[in-house]
Amino acid sequence: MYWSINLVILVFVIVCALAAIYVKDLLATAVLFGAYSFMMCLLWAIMGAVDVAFTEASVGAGVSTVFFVAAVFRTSRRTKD
Amino acid sequence: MNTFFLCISLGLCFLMFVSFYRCLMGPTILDRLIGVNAIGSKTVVLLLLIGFLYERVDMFVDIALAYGFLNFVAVIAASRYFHKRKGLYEGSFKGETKEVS
Amino acid sequence: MAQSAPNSCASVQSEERKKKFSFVSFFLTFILMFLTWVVLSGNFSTLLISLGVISSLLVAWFFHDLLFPNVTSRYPGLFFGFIAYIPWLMWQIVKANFNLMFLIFHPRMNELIDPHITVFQTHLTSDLSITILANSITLTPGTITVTATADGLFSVHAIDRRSADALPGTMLAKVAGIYGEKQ
Amino acid sequence: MEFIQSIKPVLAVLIPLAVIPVLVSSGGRPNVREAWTFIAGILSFALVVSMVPAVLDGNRIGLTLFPIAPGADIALSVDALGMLFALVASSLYIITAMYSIGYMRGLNEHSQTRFVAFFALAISATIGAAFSANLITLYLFYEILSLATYPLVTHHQDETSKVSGRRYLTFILGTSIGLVLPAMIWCYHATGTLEFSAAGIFTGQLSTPSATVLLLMFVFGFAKAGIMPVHTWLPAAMVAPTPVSALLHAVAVVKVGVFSIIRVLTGIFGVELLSSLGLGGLVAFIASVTILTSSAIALSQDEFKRRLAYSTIGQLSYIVLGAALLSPKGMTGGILHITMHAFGKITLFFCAGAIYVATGKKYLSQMVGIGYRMPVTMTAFLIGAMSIIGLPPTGGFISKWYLVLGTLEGDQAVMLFVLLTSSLLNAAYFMPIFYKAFFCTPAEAMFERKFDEAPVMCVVPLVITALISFIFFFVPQPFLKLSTLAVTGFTGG
Amino acid sequence: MKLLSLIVVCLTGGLLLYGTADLPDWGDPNTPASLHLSKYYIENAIRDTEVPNLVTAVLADYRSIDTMLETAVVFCAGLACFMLLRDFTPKKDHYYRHVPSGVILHVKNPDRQIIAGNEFEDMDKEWLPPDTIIKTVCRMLIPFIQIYALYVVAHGDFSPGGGFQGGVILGSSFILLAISYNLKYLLKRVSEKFLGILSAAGVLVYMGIGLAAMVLGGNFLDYEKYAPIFGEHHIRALGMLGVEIGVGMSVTAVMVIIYINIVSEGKHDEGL
Amino acid sequence: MIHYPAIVVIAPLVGALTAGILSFVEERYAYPAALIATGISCAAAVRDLIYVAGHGPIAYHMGGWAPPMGIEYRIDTLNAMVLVLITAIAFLNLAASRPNIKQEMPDRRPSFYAMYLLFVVGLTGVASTGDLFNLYVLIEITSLSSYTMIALGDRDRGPISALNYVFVGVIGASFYLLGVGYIYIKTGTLNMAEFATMIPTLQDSTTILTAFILCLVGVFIKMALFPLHVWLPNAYSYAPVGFARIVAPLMTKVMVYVMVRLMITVFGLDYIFIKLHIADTLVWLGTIAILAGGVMALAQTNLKKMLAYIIVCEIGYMVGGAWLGNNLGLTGAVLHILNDGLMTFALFLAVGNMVYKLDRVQIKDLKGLFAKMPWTMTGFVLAAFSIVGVPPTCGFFSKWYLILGAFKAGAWHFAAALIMSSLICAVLFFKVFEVCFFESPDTHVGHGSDTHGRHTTVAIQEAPAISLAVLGIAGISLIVVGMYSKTIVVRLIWPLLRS
Amino acid sequence: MNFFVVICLCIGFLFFLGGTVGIIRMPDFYTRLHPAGKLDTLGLFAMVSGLAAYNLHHFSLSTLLLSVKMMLIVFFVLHSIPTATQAIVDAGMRAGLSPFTRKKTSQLQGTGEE
Amino acid sequence: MTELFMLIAAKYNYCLYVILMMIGLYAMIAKNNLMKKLVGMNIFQTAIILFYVSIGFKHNATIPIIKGDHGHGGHGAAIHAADYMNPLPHVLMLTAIVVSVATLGVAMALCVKVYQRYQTLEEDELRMRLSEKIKS
Repeated sequence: MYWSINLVILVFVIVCALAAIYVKDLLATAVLFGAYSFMMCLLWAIMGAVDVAFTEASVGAGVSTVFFVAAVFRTSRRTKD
Repeated sequence: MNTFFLCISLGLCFLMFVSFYRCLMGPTILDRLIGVNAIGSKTVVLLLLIGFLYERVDMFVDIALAYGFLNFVAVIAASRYFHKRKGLYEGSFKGETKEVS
Repeated sequence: MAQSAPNSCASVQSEERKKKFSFVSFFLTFILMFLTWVVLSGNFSTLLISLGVISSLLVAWFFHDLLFPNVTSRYPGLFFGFIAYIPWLMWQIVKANFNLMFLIFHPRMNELIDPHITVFQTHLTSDLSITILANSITLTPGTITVTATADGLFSVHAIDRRSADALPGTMLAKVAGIYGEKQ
Repeated sequence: MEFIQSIKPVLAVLIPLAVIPVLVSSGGRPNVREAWTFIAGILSFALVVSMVPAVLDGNRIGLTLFPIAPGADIALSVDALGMLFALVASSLYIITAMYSIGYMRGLNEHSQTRFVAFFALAISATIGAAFSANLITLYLFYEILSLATYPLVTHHQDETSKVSGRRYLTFILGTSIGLVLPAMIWCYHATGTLEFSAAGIFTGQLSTPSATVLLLMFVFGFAKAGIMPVHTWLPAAMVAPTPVSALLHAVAVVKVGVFSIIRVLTGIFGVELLSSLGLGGLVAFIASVTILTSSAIALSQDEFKRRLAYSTIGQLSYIVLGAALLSPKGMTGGILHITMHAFGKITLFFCAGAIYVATGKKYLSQMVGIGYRMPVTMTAFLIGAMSIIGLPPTGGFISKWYLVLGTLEGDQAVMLFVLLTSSLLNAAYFMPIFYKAFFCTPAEAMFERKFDEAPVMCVVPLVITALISFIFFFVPQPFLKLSTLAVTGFTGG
Repeated sequence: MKLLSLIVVCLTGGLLLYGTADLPDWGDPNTPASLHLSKYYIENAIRDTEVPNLVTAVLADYRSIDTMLETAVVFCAGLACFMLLRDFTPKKDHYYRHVPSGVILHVKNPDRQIIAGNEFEDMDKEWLPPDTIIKTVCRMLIPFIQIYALYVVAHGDFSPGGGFQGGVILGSSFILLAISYNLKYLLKRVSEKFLGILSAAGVLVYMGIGLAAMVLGGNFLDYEKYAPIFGEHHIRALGMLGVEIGVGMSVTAVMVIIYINIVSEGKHDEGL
Repeated sequence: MIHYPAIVVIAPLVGALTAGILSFVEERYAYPAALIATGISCAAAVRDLIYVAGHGPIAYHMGGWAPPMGIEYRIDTLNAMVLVLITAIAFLNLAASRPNIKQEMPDRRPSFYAMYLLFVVGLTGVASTGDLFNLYVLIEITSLSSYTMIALGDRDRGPISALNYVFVGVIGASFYLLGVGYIYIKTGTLNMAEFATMIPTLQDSTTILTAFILCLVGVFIKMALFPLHVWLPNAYSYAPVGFARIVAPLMTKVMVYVMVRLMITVFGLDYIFIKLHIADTLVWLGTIAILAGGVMALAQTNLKKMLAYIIVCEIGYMVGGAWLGNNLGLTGAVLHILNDGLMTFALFLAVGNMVYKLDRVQIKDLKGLFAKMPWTMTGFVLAAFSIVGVPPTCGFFSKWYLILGAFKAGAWHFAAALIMSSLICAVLFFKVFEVCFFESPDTHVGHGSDTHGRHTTVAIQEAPAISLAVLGIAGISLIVVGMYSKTIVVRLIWPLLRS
Repeated sequence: MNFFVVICLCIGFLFFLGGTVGIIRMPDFYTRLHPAGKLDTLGLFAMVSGLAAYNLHHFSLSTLLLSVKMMLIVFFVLHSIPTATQAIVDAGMRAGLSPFTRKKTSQLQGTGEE
Repeated sequence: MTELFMLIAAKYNYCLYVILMMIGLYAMIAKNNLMKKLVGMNIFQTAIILFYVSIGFKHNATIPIIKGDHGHGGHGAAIHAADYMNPLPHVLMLTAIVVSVATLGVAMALCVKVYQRYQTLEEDELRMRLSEKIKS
């Protein structure tokens, strides 16, 4: 029943991951990484892991991204790859 | 009804894909940020829909709520970056600076 | 650690300290927090209610000045004014959205839009009213607040000329009306 | 033949060890320090001597200290061979201690405390090796000895001693870790024990080729014995102060090497196995090559101590040769030669040191006419040299006699020839020294002071050792008894 | 390098796929994983612990030591950020802003850093006037976020969430405060010392519950042993609640510590 | 009810938290708190060991839940031994390193103690847990604290090497975690003992094989087996002294313990040696690690780095020994965990003392150290002998068992590598000794052979007494442990292998 | 009841669709923010209220509270999305992005900061 | 071929997690920028979490929170294991997520520290700076 959403989101997750890695700006990486976390959260919600989804929502969306932005803020946005 | 919810969910997934195009291609980071923000608001709904699919929406509401808050935090943080970094001297020192040694 | 903090900081702190602990604000925050708790919790067992009281007290104790920085007697008026403002705003929002939908799905969109930035000065003074106005502008037809300074200077990005011309207009009047401030 | 549990051997090992902290802490007061050295030496000598009667009765004294693996404990056990070696080492320790006082103070050497401390450690390890009950204990003390002597060898801490020290450790440690250790583990792996026993520990686990390889690993692995390709450390180590050369490179270190080889030949392989496999001849051949080559090289050395070093290499191989003859007489001769050579060679080293202290001369070509100036020293030198050559009336004659008898007994004429040739060579490299010292015109500066011996503390020890060498010709009894006892133990007869 | 890493990655992937071949199908309810241990948990947790959220029951009771150590990891991370980045060296330059007029003074002499009076404000080079809209909205949202976070901590037993999630949300509310005002404002409200103590105290609360159980004669973290004090009813649920509160405290403090140290490079002056 | 297994782990945690709080309140008391905590932990570990040697394994049920449901801390002779090693070293090092810590990080000392104790918590936990996932969490505590500490070391290189360590360490831990996942999906349990009972029915499963390989690779990365060792030398040589002294002896050794535990308790020797045919490969890996570590150590000019490569080499000993496939080799490996921990500890203690006085430990900076720091050098020499494998020290005895095992298994290459590495280590340390012994600290010109007797006397500048005392204890224990190795083997190791 | 829910969801979906298309189609950053800020808010509002209504199917205190909780989401989002939009646009302004204009000589009256 | 396809179809979750994990691993090894490596690290860790959560999934089961009618004191109908997702992997992954966040925080602190010292986050540039430092 849920496999269709699951598959779609999984593909989405992989696209997000690739994008986060190949984008040539660290802030963009941080932002895309946030999107990746959203997708992961959804994926886990679909798979019935509510607690994990909750954690991922709070961590990935709330804290990780902010940390990333903070770190980029204190370092640089430049990246060669 | 569940089938309907499923269809709506898949539709939202599709919309997320489309929004993600902006994330992927956005010429500036702020465009990406818009994309992420759009994805975020769809995700909130999607979480609720999944809750209905599982017939346990009371459990999923919490996640959606947290999501709403925290997406906001992330976006604010990312945009604050530009407030500080690019406009370093535009808005920060209003008026003249006096040197006192 | 202590040495690195210069004394001027202490002066700010003393200013803080001068600000008296406002019981009303504390109490209002507590009530609000507790109501929120009840809505969130949906469970009325003794343990959870008492935990809710404790949590609300904690939040109220630490952050009452965030929600209600300076309590005035006009709060009830404000509250009802705001309630009355909402339906109007909703209607504006719906209008705005259909307008926007029309724009978006229009095949020759690029010819219809005419984005530009307008600046106007208001005489709003309180943060809250400025914020409400700014957010309302953002949500209503074709305009987004770019900046709104504390002195009431707004700059707004409008998607077409028509929506730009509508500003500040009735919305400012309504918001100012709620807060009883000059336009 | 009983086994007596006793703590005495342990004490004999521990006393020099235990005195080290005292030595170090009394480093500021040299006299106190030397007193402690003497006390330790005398005590441990007394302990060793106290065990002699029991050993002469054919008993074994010992104690198991630490079990480290099944069948391989750290254990001490005194038998005739070990007793003989321990007697030599502990008695000469006292004498050398006396000598080193004279030598070190005479030359005003630095770091004397370090010197005596490591000296004590070395002697402790030597006694321990002598009393080892099994191969692993022997190996343990062997390694301690190698490391303890390194600071002694490189005592001067200059460029030359650095190079020599490097060579010393390379050979000694390299061979012991690279050859002895695997060989030992091989034995343990094959038999499950490393205990010395008269019949050997192998009961048919070894084929002839592997036994040959194992034997060669041991013989070359105990590089302290100075078998020819691995001998080069010995001349190099002569940079050490003379007391070190004397005690360690005439007595302790090198003798531990040959002692270990004898132990392995008799206690691990067993005489019967060796003779049945015909491996004795192989070792004897290696030894005789070493004897001849080293004697020939000694002839060409001009530095006194280097000549003595090459002489030592040759003499050590006599001992190995004697053991490898596998005949009772030959083995007795070999074991007896440990003692005789020790006393003879230490005299020679003492003489070299005394000359250096008195005149600062190291090279033989500078020593023309020195007999006029140092008659006592040079007389002692003569006795020592005679003992080494094997001339009566010195102790060396007896051991060589037994060796010759051994060759005859084993019907090995080639070895007899080797022995005789090398004795000639010995004479050839010692006698010219004596000749130059007494019968040549002395160099001009020699006559400034007519009679100029080294300090008393230097001269007395060498007189004592020369006398002992002399006496041994007439009273070889305790040592001869011990060595025959040891040999009967090995051959099971 | 790229090629090499590609090879390594492919090898690992191949190994993993090889291992996948033998796995049971996805979502199959009859795998060993579902039949052995989790079967016990699902069928008996409510009887054993009276907590409907199985995840919480397993997390905070059956495998409580895991969670305690996990909290210790969090504490460790906070301490790590503090140790790595915290910079105690005093600043050389000081900037002061005259609040009424907005004039900035730049004081280069480190000795003359004291300027008396209420109207001067210590600030930094990267100072920015707080954005009115963001500030106001955040000001209003933060108490709600906080009560929500506390709700999440308290309701770990019945609904998803628990100490960690609640702690993170609470922490991000503080972070939001720091973002919308500035870092100094946050530190004025919750001092570094308070955060440091809170981060350790959270784990200590957790451990105190465990140790007290030990004192009462049970094993470490055996909540059953509190029955003589708090009564039989819901005793394990109570224990879990206490534990969740500890986790929440620790996580909150650590999230804030990590943020303030990263964003100001340990100088604690001006954040995002 | 015996609570010692829990106390061993909990005492340092309490200490860490107390020190963490005290670092914000009253800095002075952080150090005594830390010392007391490690002391209690050490005492409990010793008590464990005594109990276990007499009565057999202890199973401590955390939270009062029986094993498959709850988490079990299981102490048998093997981990009791490792626990004693860990806690004793932690305690001694804390006592010894106080002056170094004062010197190196004056402003964040209390936090250092807290972090240090967290590291100890991780190690003791790893050594005592009986649950596969719990092990992962504990490994992460250990890693996280070591990342931090390493970054606090050298100002230039510390953070970079720590960051490299983070990446490698995360890969390692994640592989392990993944392996646990594969185990879980096939068996549904996370308890080591219970899994061991299930393994006979799952021998042909590719999943279990993958799980095993993943766990093993994860542990190998963490223990720095040769091709995966790249993070180690920098990390250990740039760490602050007070920490290098504990991480170098313990971290890799505890990981070896984990490997041994996985082998003998979790997957079982039957599965590993009879079903799988990877033992030969791993012995070869061990051999290569030994040789490569030794050769790379030869190339170093920095003393700390040289020691770090020696650790790589020693890891080869243990891995190879454990995979020889016989009791002797395994005995040697287990014994070497203990011995190598001790001797590396002694070495790093000595090096720490040198750093305290000299600040730099390039080998060429050590001139005349025998005269300057005689006691430190004595300890160093003793430890070096142990590494080389000189008899009365304990290094010899574990090498003895390892070579025996190699002989028995017919792994001649491994035996040869062991002997080669002894020689290489001898050369290595000899190089250091020569510099310390021959070259005078002031002049660069070598003395001529005729200047002896006029050596300049160098004033003795020793490290603080407490450091020396600990070094002395470590040195003596090297010999004592060596002398009693049969007792250790027969009483503690063999009962384990026999069961 | 179900009919109302379906209508709500469909309208919400329509708004979301519009927002998404807007994000893709709009020519520049500032104009893209209009659909993102407005349409998403309303879409979310519509959908969540629809779902909240659906939730009241079995009416009880707990479901009522649950629906209120859902509306709480809407309340917060109504605050947060405009603010986020404003923050983003402000950021773009400060970062110096010039807005798209149809006439190149358009009267730019300010750049946000005076 | 069909069989293989069926195999993959039944286990596509497991296959896709491998792909995700490889993306992360590749980024960790091959990327030059430290921050990118961090992202890779996080992707790597989430891939593992994905694997675990996939283990816990059961068709036709609900989330692992006992439904209200079983709720407190649950003496109602018996609870069937097949009706609820497997809670254990979720528990484990909660812990793993926490650990990964902690690691992320520490790694970021390290990145900031490295940047403070060398003003770059690129590995090759860092290496260059280091070798310059050694030379000088």
